[in-house]
Parts: sequence; structure tokens; C-alpha cells
Amino acid sequence: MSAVLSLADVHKSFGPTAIIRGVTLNVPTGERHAIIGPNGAGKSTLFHLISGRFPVSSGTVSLHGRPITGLKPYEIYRRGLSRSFQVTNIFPRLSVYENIRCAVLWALGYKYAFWLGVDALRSVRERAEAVMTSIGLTRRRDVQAGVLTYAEQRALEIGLAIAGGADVILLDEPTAGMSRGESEQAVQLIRTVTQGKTLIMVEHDMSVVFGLADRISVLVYGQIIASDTPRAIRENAAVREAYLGQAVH
Amino acid sequence: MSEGAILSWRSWAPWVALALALVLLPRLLSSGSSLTMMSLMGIMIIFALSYNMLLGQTGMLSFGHAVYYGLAGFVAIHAMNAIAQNKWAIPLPVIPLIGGLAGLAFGILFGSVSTRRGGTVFAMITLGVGELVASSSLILRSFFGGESGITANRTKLMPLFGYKFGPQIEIYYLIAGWAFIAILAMYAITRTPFGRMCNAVRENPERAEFIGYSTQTVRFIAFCLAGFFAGIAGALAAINFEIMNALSLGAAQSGTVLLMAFIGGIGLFWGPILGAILVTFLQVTLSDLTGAWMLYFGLLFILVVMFAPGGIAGWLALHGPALRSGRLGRLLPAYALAAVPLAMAAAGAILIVELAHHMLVKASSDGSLVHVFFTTLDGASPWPWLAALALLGVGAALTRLAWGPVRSAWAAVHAASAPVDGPAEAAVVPPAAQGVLPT
Amino acid sequence: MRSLVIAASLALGAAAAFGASLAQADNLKIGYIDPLSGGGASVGEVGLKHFQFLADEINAKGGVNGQQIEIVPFDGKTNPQESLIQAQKAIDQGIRFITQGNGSSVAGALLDFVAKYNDRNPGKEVLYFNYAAVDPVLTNDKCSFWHFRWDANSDIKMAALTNFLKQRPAVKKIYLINQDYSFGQSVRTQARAMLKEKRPDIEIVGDELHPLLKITDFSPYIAKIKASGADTVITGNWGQDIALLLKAAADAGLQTDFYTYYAGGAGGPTAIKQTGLSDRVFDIVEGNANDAPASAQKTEQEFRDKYGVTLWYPRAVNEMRMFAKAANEAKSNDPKAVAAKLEDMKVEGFDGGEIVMRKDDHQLFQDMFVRSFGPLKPGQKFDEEKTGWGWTTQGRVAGKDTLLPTTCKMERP
Amino acid sequence: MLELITFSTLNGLLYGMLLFMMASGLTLIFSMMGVLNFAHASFYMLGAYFGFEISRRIGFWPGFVVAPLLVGAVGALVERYGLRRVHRYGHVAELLFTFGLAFVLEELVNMFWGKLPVDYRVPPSLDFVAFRLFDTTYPAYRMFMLLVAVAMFAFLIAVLTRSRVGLIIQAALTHPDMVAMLGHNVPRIFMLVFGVGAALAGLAGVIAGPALVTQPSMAALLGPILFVVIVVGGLGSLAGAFVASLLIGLVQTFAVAINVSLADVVGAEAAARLGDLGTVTVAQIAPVIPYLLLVLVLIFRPKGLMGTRET
Repeated sequence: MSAVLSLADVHKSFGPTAIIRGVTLNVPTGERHAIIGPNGAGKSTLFHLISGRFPVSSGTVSLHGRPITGLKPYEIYRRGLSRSFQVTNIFPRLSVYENIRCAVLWALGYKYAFWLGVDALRSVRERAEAVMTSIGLTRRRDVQAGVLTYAEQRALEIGLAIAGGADVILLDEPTAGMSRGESEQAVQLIRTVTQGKTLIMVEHDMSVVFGLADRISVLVYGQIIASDTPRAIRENAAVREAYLGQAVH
Repeated sequence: MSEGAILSWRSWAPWVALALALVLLPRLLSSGSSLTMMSLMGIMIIFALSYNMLLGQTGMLSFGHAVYYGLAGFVAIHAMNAIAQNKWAIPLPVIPLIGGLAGLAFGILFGSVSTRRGGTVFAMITLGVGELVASSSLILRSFFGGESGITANRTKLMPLFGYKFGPQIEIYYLIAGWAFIAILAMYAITRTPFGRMCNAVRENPERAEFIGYSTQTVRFIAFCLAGFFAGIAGALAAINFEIMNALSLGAAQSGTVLLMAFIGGIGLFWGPILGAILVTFLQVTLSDLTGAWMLYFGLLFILVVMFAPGGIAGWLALHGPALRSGRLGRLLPAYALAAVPLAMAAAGAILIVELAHHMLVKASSDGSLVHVFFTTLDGASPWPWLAALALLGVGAALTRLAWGPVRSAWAAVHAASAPVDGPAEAAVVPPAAQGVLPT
Repeated sequence: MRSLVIAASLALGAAAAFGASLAQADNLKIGYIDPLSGGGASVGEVGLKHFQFLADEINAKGGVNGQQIEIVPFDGKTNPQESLIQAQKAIDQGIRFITQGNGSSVAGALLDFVAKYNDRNPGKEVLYFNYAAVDPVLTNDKCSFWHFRWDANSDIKMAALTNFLKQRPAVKKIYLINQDYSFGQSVRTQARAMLKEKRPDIEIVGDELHPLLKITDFSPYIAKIKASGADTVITGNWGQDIALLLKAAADAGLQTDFYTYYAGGAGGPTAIKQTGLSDRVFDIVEGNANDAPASAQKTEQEFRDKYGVTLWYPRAVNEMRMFAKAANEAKSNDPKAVAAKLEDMKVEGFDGGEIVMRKDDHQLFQDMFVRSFGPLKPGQKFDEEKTGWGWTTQGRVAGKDTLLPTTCKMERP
Repeated sequence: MLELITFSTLNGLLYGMLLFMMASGLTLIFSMMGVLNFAHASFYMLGAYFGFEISRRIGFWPGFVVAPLLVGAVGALVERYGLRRVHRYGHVAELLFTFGLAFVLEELVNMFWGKLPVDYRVPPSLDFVAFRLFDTTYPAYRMFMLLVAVAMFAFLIAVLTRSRVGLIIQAALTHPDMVAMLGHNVPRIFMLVFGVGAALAGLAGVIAGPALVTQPSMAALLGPILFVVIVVGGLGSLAGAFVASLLIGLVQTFAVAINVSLADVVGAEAAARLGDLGTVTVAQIAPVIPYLLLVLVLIFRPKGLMGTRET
């Protein structure tokens, strides 16, 4: 199995502070990969480096075998990598439908077209409706995204990430702040919408992680100290010492 | 509805109504000045809508939009002169298209520099580019004609179907026709993939980058299209006045279009139309009534920014749900109650401004008698001042009191009406800052 | 989109209200189009006073052909396009005579507008009286039958000034400093050409164009003037550009004479007094109250008593009096008839001397005065801006000596 | 030539320091509050007019002290009752508010003092010649202005590096997000910064009024140049604002002294083909230079001269 996403010795510093200190990681196609680690380990920063929100200080990130370091977020997206955010990051004054529709436009090739009526594009409508159904927001179609409940906004957040049909999906703490019931639903949702795709997620909730992930990497102080199957990670002494010991509920 | 059609048949009714109104208006108001004013309104509607493609639709605050209006006007006036001189077979109604293309060209030129960033930085750059062009206009004399500008004679062009476009009525219809096309086109653009992405960029530029869109490209295209429509407006102004001078591309003109769009309401497509009509009307007529009209203008603008950031259109649109549910009537008593002290406060403020304006500007030559509100007051005596202050103070205090009933009436109407979940276009809050402080 | 209809009907209502505000009256109305708000208002208001004062004067004598003159003010905002809108409003109110003075750009636009309007609306002609816009082109290449100018254009002023300089042998080195726009440039080119012809011995040691109304500190320019060794400065600057120029000159201790067009404008006298340049700042105008015939001094005094400001525009007096005379002689208030009578009209000017409205280009020719500004001399009655300083006539150039040729090819209806 | 260079340098430095007195306040306000204060130059104008009004009633020196304080108070009131209200509508609304404010202030000044420059005089105690070089004199008042500007600069540095508030402000400059962590003091610090920024601009107005010109258009003439200064210097960088102020001050002053046109460089014939551009002298385009600089900086160095943030 070839690696769809690979990081080679990636570093990131903010001023004198090194946040990511040499991360090397290969994620094969179709894998569900979770990144865990204590607060401040640099998990979200790592996502920002992969998705192009921050430039890396050194090292290479490759997608489908081609380097994407230094590319703009939209260029990386166009190569098939899409992501969600830890802090809900949606279009608050657009309706749910509009939110999703915006996220499918590029993938369906409409780009910057200012000569086509968007309401009459059947493919766009159908795809957007399908996405809304899959994230369970059809009922809330015309509600402004800003007034949705928190869980609904999180679902929309995931919806925006998957709507374009990218084959590599990065989810940054998709269940953050959810109740247990809500996060069980979220796991179900994530499972269905990422069917057949490569998923990389940052997650704190260990039940979510162990329920979803094929493989887990443990990030501590900007370095991956272990990367293995859930079972192996559970039994890894270093991980236990560095992290799991305190984090498991 | 065919795949990709921008407007459905059902949504055509308002356009037919608009076209009818444009055609019939001169029948009702045929005096020369109404025609002049309506022509001007038509031009300003296009200009203000083009401005709102930036501010309202894409969240780009420009302080230099008149550059494209003015430059295109100059190109248009040179084109008219060249066509007349060389007897080319190009009739007058085509000139606005030339202006539009000129606006587009300048939009591409300056837009490539200024749209790299959004938010406040963009605003500053437009200001700088505006000053640059305005200052250059007095240096490049052969193109701008110095401070006296360039004139043309529109009747020297090839007549079209026997129309020579001398009389104002023919110009009115020319402007009305172009205004109709431009309004329709700009509305249509808001209903396209690009138009929706403009809104997305306005709402959350960062996220737009993560769903595949370059915000810079979206801003750039919006900027160029806005330049195109501003160019149409500028060319129509050139045709209407038969003169362009450097004032048309200066900071004052840029400020005016911002005022129009914002007072009208940038959150709704038709807001700037309202603003263009109102501001043009006030500009032309208010100066007959008071020398302090610019001050009123500034105050009106500040009041709108502070208390009705959705502009007049936004305020009107708030009543939509109540109107649909037939509960508008419940608001009226509260409004009537609040209107009285509000009018008192306004009258007090106007009195103060008029008294001050008269005493400071005119009293040395005119004496201290001030004509205001159909009466004559003596600005040298303290009583009118005290009365005005009292009006303002008491009015303001009572307005605050009366706001309670208005608020509770609103609450009642809201509770009874369906929740506001109409199309997001009806939002009344101006777009939040775009990348002001990069995180 | 129903809202569009609402918007349209609002427009309709607004325009209707506007249409209704138009009124009818039997007075002979003259539309006064000049800035009445914003920055230019102070100047525009004073101009308006002139015309109201003069209308009262004519009305007291029975008006024009039995009609009373009424001055209707319009706020042109010193903006050509705005002024055209106001002109259209004036015409809609039945006004057939308009007068304007502030800004050659506005004047050019109005001249063009009136010519086209008259062309397109035969039988409804409008006349345009210009009392202060001095761009020579208005009575040369762009001249129009419907435009009459009572102010000497800038070329005529320069001709008068250079005639005066012929008698000042002390002037050896001249520095030209002007605003960078058409008027400033025309002052500069004319000064060069006319000095070369009339005083070839004078050396032009500097020739400067500076941005219009944008300079807040003239000291760099003053440093250059000083370095050039000039004894005289000629400038067409007006407004803040003359006041600041003089201020900077005084600051740097520059001791030259200043020949100006507009040192007498609002704020100018105060600025000169402040610099202490006594009788070293000159201007070129069509009259001097301190040196005028008794009748003019009486009018000046009445005007000052009534409004508390100087009668800045003796030419406005000439304009209104000649207009009344022409209309009365034509026994008609029709613009065409009045225009015909105005052509080649010769009368005694307000400040003495014969003045004549040349038929070829509709430019008035009158005696020009070179004045200097300093402490009031014995017998002088009028000071300026309460400074205690006033104007003294240093030279008078007869109108016939300023008859410049014109390139005007007048098209008569 | 030597005197031209000397005086141009002095005048350029002086103009630059005046610009910095305003640009520093503008930068502080922008960095901390995210508000681009369009009305900043209007506070400069208010300072000049307040100073004029006080000096004509009481004297120059009371005006020198009181006018900036008054302007500062006006600034604080504007922040407290205007800006704070529109803050919730976002930065664009704040910018628009200050835009409207600049418009209204200019109209008010127009109304109260008229369009013409007012007779704001140099105090007699400073009305003498400071020094003479060859034949040209340099007025003492200008030296005084330079002194005040330098003193203000020193004061600002002292406050920023030594006082508690200064340290908070500095922290906010480098880490804008930090402001949010300052707790309940934020509104008061905003008001303070806005008021002090306005007062600094007012001080610049008070000292510049007598030497330059006190008139309603003074704000509109200077405002855009201030924006150029803070963008060219680098948004949020005080040092950058300082360098850019001096740069623009010197460049504009020296441009006036240069009489070269393209025609002189490439020959009249080649220049003729360029039309108007060929005959324009450097002195004529002096007022355009700051804006050209702005565009060039944006193309080649979007961070500004000393900026750390991407503009």
C-alpha cells in the first residue's frame, strides 16, 4: 500500500519556540489514522502545516507522492486534501444549504463562473442535498449556520470538509465539546462519510479514537513517539508513560 | 428551467415592473429638472450597485471606487470625440459599453495590486491608488484636460433610428435602458457560483481557502467586475453631462458612493438602489434649503453606522416577516409613540445646526435673523438656542423611554411570527472585518 | 425583488416632490450659480450679496422694463457637473439669465452647456454672464455668443501688468511661481512672452509650477527664490497658495516685490499684514475703492455698511448696470435681444473710464489698476479685513492699451 | 546649493517628525484595536484650531498645553460613546464610523472658522531668527517644533519601555491576541490609547498650525499620507512608522527642490513622445511620490519596510 500522505522530517518554529520538531509520518490510502497527544503537543499545528495554513520551517509534506510544501491551502485542497477545524469555522450568515453548496462548487468544476445560475445547476443541488442528508441537516436547510446548535455546527463543519469529495480528509477534534451521546452519533457520521477515503484525525476522546482508527500516532512535544495499531499503542510503554496514563478516563 | 439559467421565469415579475416604472416615470415627471435628476439617479444606481459588489457582496471596503467611474468617463468622452471626428459608424448607445470595458481594464490593472489583501489593508490601498490617480490627473493634461476637463458633443455622433440624443428625454431613456441591463446583470451575478463565493469570502475568507477558492482571485474578479459596471456608470455620466473633469475620480466622489451604498443598505441587493436615489435627491435639493447640507449628510451617515448598520433597506427588511404574517399593525402604535419624541429631537438638532450655521457663516452680512421651519428666529438671543437644546434633550430622553414599547412590540411580533430563517441574503448586519488582524 | 418596485416608487415620490417645488413668479429672475456650501461658501455668499445689492439698486429705479429683478441662488459646489444640474434647475424655473464666477472649470462647463442648450432649444435661449472666471479660452477658442465676460481675462491682466512694469526700471530679475494648472500655466507663458517683448532686459531667474492647493509649506520654494537672486516675484496664486507663499517669504526674510493676481482675495490682506510686507505686494484689478470716483466710493460705503464686507467685484456692478441698460434699450427682457444690445456697448465704468464690451469675443475691456497694500495713507477711506491697511493705486493702464487680439470665431444665431 | 540642501534637510526632518507624531498614534490605535482611524488627521486639525482659538484669547502657551488635552478628551469621548458602540459590528463598521467622523469634523470646522486659513501666529517669544546660513534665515519657531517633536518621541519611547501600560501596549503590538487576555481593563486601555493618540495628533496640530497652515482642508491633505506612512513602514511597527515618516518627509521636501524633467534626462525629442510625462518635473510630482512609494512597497515588499506582519 502506497502512502497517500507523507511527512518527512517536518519542523515548525514560531520565533525561538520549536513546536514541531521533526515529524515523519506515512499514511497509506484508505487508512483511518488518528493523532493523539497531550495538550500543546502540536497536533493542530501539524494539521495547519499539512493543509497549508502555516508554512513549514523545514521538511517536506507530500500528497499522492507529490510535494505540497509551500502551496496555498486552496492548491492543496485542489489536489484532494480537505480539512475541518477544531474551532468551528463556517460561513455564519449563509444558510446551511449555501454553506454546503459553496463547498461543492469547486469540486464540480464551476470554479469562478459568473455566467451560470447557481440555483439551476442540478449536479450542485443534488450533491449538496446528498451531503446535507449524510450529515443529517436536511431539516435545517434554510437556517443561518450561525444560529445552529453546537452539535449541528460541528456536523456542518464535517460536511464542509467532505462535500468536495476530497480523498484525504483531515478532521481536527471533530467531537470536541460534545456530550457522550452526541459524540457517538458523530463517530457514526464520520464512519459513513469517510467511507473509502483516507482519514486523519486529531482527537482527545479516546473512545472515539479507538473506535475509529486503524492506526494511531502519538505526538509529544512536537515529535511522534509511536505510530502503530490501536492495540500496540495501548500496550506501548513509552506512550503510557508520556500520555495515556493520565488521559484515559 | 434549463441547466445553468440564471433567472427563472417566476422571478421575472419584478423586472417587468421595474422596466415599466422606468418607461413610465418621465410621463409623470416631465419637467427638465426631474429628467435631469432621474438620469442622474439612474447613473448613480449603477455606480452604487457596482460599489456594493465590493462592499456588500464581497466585504471589500474601497475608498477609491470613483477611479473606475471617472477614468471610464474620460475614456468615453475621448471615444465620443474620436467617433465624431472620424465619423465612425458607432452610435451613442454603444459608448457605455466602451466605458465598461475601460473600467474593466483599469480594474484589472489596479486590482492586480490592490486585491492581494482584504479588509483594512485593502481599504488603505484603494485610498492610496485613488489619491495617486487623482493627483496624476492634474499632471497628465492631454488626457484629463487639466482642471477644466474634457467636453464632447453627444449629438455629433451617428444618429440611431433618427434619434440624435440631444434632448434630455432621449438621454433619460438611454440611461434607463442601460440601468435596467446593469441592474439585471449585477443581480444575476449574485446568483452564480462566483456570486455565492463572494458571499463566502465576505463571511469567512479563511474557510473559503479551504474549500478550494483563492480569496485573492475572488476579490480580483469582483474588483474587475465592479470596475466594469462603474465604468458603464462613468460613461453614462460622460454622455449625460458631456463633460468629465478630475473631480469625478476624486476622493469626494468615492466617498459619495460609499455613503449611497451604506445609507441605502449594503446587506441587501436593492439597498444601494435606495441609497443612490435618496442621496442624489438630497444632494440636488437639500442645497437649496440649507448651506449646512454636507453636515447633515455626515451626521446621517454616522447615525446609520451607529444605529442602523443595515441601512434603510436593512431596517425595512426587518419588517418582512411581520408583514408576511400580517402582524405589522402591532408595531405601528409603538412606532407612532416613538416617532413623536424622535421628531422632537431631530427638530432640535436641525434648529441648532441651522442657528449655528447662520450665526457663524451668514450673520456678519445677513444679520442675526434665521429663517427655519417656516418661522424667523433671532440667533443673537439665547432663547431659540435654549428652546432647540430643550427640544433635543427632551426628545432624546423621551425617545429612550419610548424605545421600551417599541422593543416589546417587536418581541411580541417576533414571538408570533415564524422564526427568521429566510435566505441569508436578508441579513442586516454588515460583514464582519475581513482579516484585519491576521491570526 | 418586490423591493425593487418599492425602490422605484420611492424614486417616483421623491421626484414628484421635487417637481412640485417648482414655482412660478413674475419677477425677472437671474440664477446665481456659485458655491454656497462647503469650502467655497464664504466666497459664494459674498458674491451673492453683490448681486442682491445690485438688484435692489436697479429695482429701486423701477427695475428692468417694469419687471423687478430677483436673484435666485443655486449651490454649484464649485463642481462643473453639479453646476450643470443647478443650471438645469434654474432653467426649469423659467430663468433665462445665469451668472457665475468661481472656477474656470465651472465656467467652461456652463458655457458649453448653455451653447448646446440654446442650440437644442431654439426660442428658449439662456444667457450666461461671467463675472470672475478668467480663463482666456472662454473668449477665444471656446467663445460663445451666449457668454459675456466682465472680468479681464488673465492675458489682459498680464498685458496690463507688463505695461506697468515698463515704467519700473528697478525690476531686473523676475521669478515666476504659479499653480500647476491651466490658469497658472497661462500666467507663466504670458508673462514670459510679454516680458520678452516689452522688457527684454529683464532676466527670468526662475520659473516654478507647484501643485495646486496641496502645499502646506512653501519654505523650500522660498529657499529656491532666494538662491536665484530675484528682486521681483510674479504669481497667479490664489487662496491658501498666495497666503502661504507670503507667509513663508516673511519667515525666511525674503525681500522682493510680489506682483500677484489675487493677493486681494479673501484672507489675502490679513496674510499680507501678518507678514509685514508693507507696499511690497501688488495686485492687478479693475478698480480701487480708495482711488475711485465719488459715486463709486458712495456705493462702496453703502455696501460695506450693509454687509460688513468689501465690495470685491466692481465688475459685478458693471455687469448688472450694463444688463439693465441693455434690456431697457432693447425694450425686452428676451436674452437674444439683450445680447444684441450688449455687444459693443460702451458706458462709463464703475471705477471711471470708458468700458466696452467687445463684439468679437464678448470680453469687456476696462482700465486696469496696479495696487499695493500697506498702511492706510492720509485721505484713504477704506481698509481691508479690519487690518488698518488698504490699497494704494500705483499705476493705471487704460483699457485701450490692453486690447489683445482674439481667436474667437463667433457663431451668431 | 549648500544652503538649499541644509534647509531642505531641516524642513524634511521637521515634516517627517510631524508625520510621525500622528503616525505613532495611528499605529498604536490600529495595532491594539484593529481600528484604522480615518479621523486621525482630523484630530490634528482640531488641535490646530483649538490652539488657535486659545492663543487668540489667552495666549500661545496655554493653548500649547490645553489644546492637546482637549483633543485627547474629544478622542476619548469619541471612543467611549461612538467607537465602542459600533465595535460589535466589526472593524469595517468602525472604519466607516471614523470616516463619517472625519467628514463631520471638517464640516464643523468649516462652519466655525470658515474655509480660509485662520491667522494663527507664532508666539512673539519664538518669533526670531534662529540662525542664518549665507543669506537665508531659519526661524526659531521651526527649531522649537523640531524640539517638541523630538521630546515627544523620547517621551513615547520612555512610556513604552518603562511604564506598565507601555509594556501592555508593547505586548499588544507584537501579539494582538494578547489584548484579549488583559481582562477587565481592555475598554479602559482602548479609551486611553485612543485618547493619547488623538492628543498626540492634537499636539502636532498645535505646533504645526502657526508654521504651516490652519484651514479645514488640512486634515484631508494629510490623512491619506498618514496611511501611506503606516503601510510603508509596516503595519503595527512603530519603528517602521518612524522610518517611513522621515523618508516621506525628506523625499517630498527634496523633490520640490529638483527641477529635472524627463526631457532633461532623455532629451527633448524622446520626451516629446511621452507626451505630458516627458515635461513634468520632479518638483511637480512631489505630492504623488508618497502614493507611488505605497504602490511600489505593496508590490515588492508587502510587509512594509520594518513590518513583521504580512500586510
